[in-house]
Amino acid sequence: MGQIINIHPITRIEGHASIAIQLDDQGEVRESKVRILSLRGFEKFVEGKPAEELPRIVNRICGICPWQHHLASNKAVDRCFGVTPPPAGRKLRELMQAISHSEDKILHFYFLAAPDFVMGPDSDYSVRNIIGVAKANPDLAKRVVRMRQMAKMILETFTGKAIHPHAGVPGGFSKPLLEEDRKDFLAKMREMLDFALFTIEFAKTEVFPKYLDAVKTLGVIKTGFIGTVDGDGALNLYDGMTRLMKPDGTFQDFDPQQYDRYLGEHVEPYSYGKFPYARCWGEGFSLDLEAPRGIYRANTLARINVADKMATPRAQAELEEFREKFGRPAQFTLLHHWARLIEEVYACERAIQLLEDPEITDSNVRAVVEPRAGRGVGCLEAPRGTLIHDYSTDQNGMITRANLIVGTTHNLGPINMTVNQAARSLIKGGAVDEAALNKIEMAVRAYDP
Amino acid sequence: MSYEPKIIGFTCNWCTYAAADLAGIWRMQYPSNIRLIRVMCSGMVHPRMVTEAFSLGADGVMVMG
Amino acid sequence: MANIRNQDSWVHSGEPEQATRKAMDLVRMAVSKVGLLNPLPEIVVGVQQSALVIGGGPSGMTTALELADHGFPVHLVERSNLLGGQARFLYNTWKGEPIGPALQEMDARVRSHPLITLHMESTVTDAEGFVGNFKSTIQSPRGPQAVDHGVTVIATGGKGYTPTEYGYGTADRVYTSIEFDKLTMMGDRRINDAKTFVFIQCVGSRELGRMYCSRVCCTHSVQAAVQLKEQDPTREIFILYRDLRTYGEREELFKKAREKGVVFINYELHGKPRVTQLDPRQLEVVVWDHILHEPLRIVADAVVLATAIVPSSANADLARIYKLSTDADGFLLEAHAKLRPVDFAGDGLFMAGLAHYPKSVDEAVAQAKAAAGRAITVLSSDRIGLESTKATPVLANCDGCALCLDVCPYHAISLVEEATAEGSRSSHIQVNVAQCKGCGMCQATCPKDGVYVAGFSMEQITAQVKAALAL
Amino acid sequence: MTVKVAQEWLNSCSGCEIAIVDMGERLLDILAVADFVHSPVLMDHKYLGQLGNGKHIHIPEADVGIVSGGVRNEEHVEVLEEMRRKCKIIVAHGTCATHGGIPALANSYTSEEMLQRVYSTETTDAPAASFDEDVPPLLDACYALDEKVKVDVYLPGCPPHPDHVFEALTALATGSPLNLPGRSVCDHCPTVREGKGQLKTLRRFLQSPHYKAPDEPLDKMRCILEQGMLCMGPVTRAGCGGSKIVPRCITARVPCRGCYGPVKQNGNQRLDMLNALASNGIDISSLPETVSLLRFSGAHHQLRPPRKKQEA
Repeated sequence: MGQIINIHPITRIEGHASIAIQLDDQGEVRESKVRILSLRGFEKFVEGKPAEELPRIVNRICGICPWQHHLASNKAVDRCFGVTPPPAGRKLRELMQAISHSEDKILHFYFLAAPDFVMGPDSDYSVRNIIGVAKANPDLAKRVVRMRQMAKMILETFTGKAIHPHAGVPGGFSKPLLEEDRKDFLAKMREMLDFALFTIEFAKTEVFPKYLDAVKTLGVIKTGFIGTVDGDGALNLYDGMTRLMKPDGTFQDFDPQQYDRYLGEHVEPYSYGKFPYARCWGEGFSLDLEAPRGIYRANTLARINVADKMATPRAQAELEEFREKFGRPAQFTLLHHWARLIEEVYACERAIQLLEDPEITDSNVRAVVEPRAGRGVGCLEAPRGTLIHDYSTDQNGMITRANLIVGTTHNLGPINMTVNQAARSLIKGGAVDEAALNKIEMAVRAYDP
Repeated sequence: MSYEPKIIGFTCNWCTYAAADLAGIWRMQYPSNIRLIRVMCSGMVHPRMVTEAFSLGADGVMVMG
Repeated sequence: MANIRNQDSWVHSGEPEQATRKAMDLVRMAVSKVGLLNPLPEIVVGVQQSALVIGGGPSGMTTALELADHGFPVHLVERSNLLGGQARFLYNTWKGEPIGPALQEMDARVRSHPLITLHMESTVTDAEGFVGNFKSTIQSPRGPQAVDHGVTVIATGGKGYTPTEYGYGTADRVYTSIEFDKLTMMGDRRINDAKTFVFIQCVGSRELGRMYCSRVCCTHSVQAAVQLKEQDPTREIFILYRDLRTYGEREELFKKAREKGVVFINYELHGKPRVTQLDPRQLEVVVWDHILHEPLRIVADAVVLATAIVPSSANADLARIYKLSTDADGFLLEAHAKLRPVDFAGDGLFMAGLAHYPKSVDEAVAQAKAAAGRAITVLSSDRIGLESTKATPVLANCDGCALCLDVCPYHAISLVEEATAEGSRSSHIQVNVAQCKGCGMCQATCPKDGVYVAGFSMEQITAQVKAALAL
Repeated sequence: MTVKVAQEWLNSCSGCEIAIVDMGERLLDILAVADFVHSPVLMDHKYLGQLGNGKHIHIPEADVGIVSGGVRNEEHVEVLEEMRRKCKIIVAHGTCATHGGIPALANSYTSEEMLQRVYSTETTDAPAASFDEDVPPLLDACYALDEKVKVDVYLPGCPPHPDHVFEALTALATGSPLNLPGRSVCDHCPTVREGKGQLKTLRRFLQSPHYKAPDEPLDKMRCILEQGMLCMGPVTRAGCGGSKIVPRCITARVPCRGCYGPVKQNGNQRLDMLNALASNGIDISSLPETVSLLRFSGAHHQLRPPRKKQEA
């Protein structure tokens, strides 16, 4: 039996995973596995808890996208209890969602992914990180930190807490937005939009061109896609129909309340993480590189692919440029970064739209909630993909059952395929070097898992 | 082997503790495996005192007042 | 203290070895605590040597006179424009002593006593302070007045329940006991000429909403029955009762009534008597006779209802003002039924009379004297030493969460607010040592060791527990 | 002078790491004095060597080891013990590390019950009988760090406030003493407290607390607990508001749920809260359930599966 290469842990990602690459006697890649090493069991331990408390428990699933878990959970509880938040409550939730998206994408692009591009994948591991980036480009680093902090501080000053929030409540939002805050936030989000436009220009001129070859070769696989679109087929991060696209670009839309008729989760003995797949395609589950079955991707590239258009003008212009270059659906894994920056523009524009809406300062932000028996699915787009919270409650409004499909998990299958493809193309005849291994991780980082 | 439980009793200064004294005056006999601790009122016994007694090895805790 | 005599050698004399082991434990426990003790300061407060008595019935007047006769100035507050309270409607005591003349004498003495300041048509609307140092606001028709006093005696009395049952208020010749007394005193023909009387006991007492016994009504009805029989032995008198409570020497009255042929018929709640008007002069009372096992029909010339005694409406207000405890029925609650029967839980506060629970005039007067005696123990010195075992805030831990505030039975804890160095506010508790009794309810409530009772801290008690379980 | 820092995360959500990033521009100051030698979220040092051919988990020596997350599987134990060996000071970073955190809610169940549910949801295909030997086996419960190794500095919070993270890192880097708030959340809470009064029951958080106008300042609003809704402030360690002081949940007019863990490291939030409520005459059966009073501090055996009844 040949050598096993362990990339452990996968670094500069949000989570706990490792890669095991098994070489055969000739030093060729026989197989590769991406293991998810931790299991916390939220689906079990939320049972018996009061549903209205869930948004404040399940947000701890992820410290990077707590707002998305928080809001999806609120949407699910609203459904269980049969309540519709008043317009201002709904808009404040979406505003929080848009701002947290805008902050997250900066974090990912500059802090986690950029070291590979700015320092280069062949640089030494000790400098290939944000610290290295900060030293190499101190002015940009300062600006990045300041802009991200500004978005984060909107969330924090308004709701008290940016990480693991509590301001979304069943029935709406916990407090109204005051006019003076609205003006302040609007000015800041306009500044944020300028920075988003700067970032995508910077990436398109300084970063992506250098790596176009890598984009076309590293971790390239062919899969379907999932995302959320509104009635016009435009991308929507907060609400809408779920669109499931096949690798050939054909798609079907469904109500996320019925997600369990379309999606399934496959289990492999080498990972605690489950592998969602398109059960409704009726072809089963396979990670075979040549003939994958049931495999689709979520996250930025997926959303950009499934959307017919973008609902805001700057983002729409960026989408048109992107689509002209790469077509629809675009399959190159590293394009996630590009798609991410288009979404960044959209998130800023959407936040500005919401802040310009006079109704958002209405003081009626929460509807009366009565616990009751029910079932509800809360679905929205987390940075890493379509997020599904599905709860059932008893007459007292206590959770009897929960099923969660988290954004990142949609991509566990595709990540395995990507790693497999990257490993096969980078490791030949047993020759392994650090740069090759990092390139494999770079492909993983595109998914921002 | 006979099992002899260790019992901690919290006794109110105004009633139970006085009653325990009275029991002595009357020469009443009771098992010797209880240790009484005088408190100003049974209402001052914080649940933590009880849980701590158990974690330190008490087999029973009586709060009397 | 290691209590080896009463709590060890005497109670385990049959098992000396175990007793010795226990003695060793007791000593170790005591030593472990002593090591953690700190000296406690002596607490002394001054005493304003005057009293406030609320209520101008026999109880209030008795207390006021006792205190004034001992040389202490008294403020006596009466809500109405008359002294004497409910006793004004009473005829004589169960021993037959006339009440009216005694009441008149008290009235005159109170009005003329140089040390008694009378506040008629007045109520107490506000109060603050603690034993030895109360300040109360008396609202009179002339306006509010603040008075300082060292003790407070509550003697707000009670009143008769106004029945709705047994035809009262609709049928003729159905009277309450008090009305019956009045008519008897005036020699009304409706009583004088009547031949058949029915007394119904426990009207409004001992049933849902008012579960207590009013204590005086059995004696009163039996006494009235005896008098009616003595005036005219041919009269037929029925007493319909649930349990007859002519307690103590009053039992003699019951015996006498039996001898004179008064008929006692027991009824239960599920078969209460029914009263129907036959004509303007006659009533029909039907009661289930549990000996005959059939309903008994009585045609009566008068029906007398022994109604409940209910507490004064003033009790609730005063309980709020002086932070007193009341029972579920609204009567005042003593600190301990046997050990401190006229004291409230808070120091310097005493009670007497019907405000406490239903009782006869002689008992009320006796209790009033007891209250005065207790009050004098406070007033007799110009300063009072307080027990040093007090709740002590730990300012490093207390952050004013206010969980202990309403837990304190003595209302000794309040919140104080201070500006912090950073300019924000910070609050913590403050304990009034004169009011605090060291019971430690606050200590048992506090989730963060923000307060402890001197000599009984968590640390000290835990040390004892540890020592007890060490071997 | 620079301080060598190693950072690890175990059974965590990465919120604590984001809290470090949320120091904002101060992060750049920290990076100037802290020399990170290991940090999976920030840099690419690998346990088994950069070529992935080592056999044992290796972490470089450091002055300070910052560990977030609880201990849930055997690999967490291995990593934590290696951190303890290589770091002079171990900082338990965040409530998962100090008290188990939200994932320790699972301690009410056995690991088998948990696995059974997770792999039997309506969307899950029937799984294989067991996991590979390379997947680290779960422990029987989720543990706090100090149940497995000695901890030198406790920095609770879900997540800890960036101000305190900054303070702690600065203190550790400069060797100055670390002063974190030691009282409860109420210490920093501006709402008006008057005592619990006649409160007999608690309502669930199904409606917002009462306040007069949208712009009414918090120091005019009555304490949320005194308004009749459970607030864990009195039994929760202060500090969530950082140097701006106002507790974070209260900023949104939402009651505290206890994310900083007990006031004293060995406290019991459920016991203390229920006791304080009961002392005030509040019917604790009006709470829909009480397990979640320990939702941040279920480690240290505070939460455990109900004992199985003996088979008859």
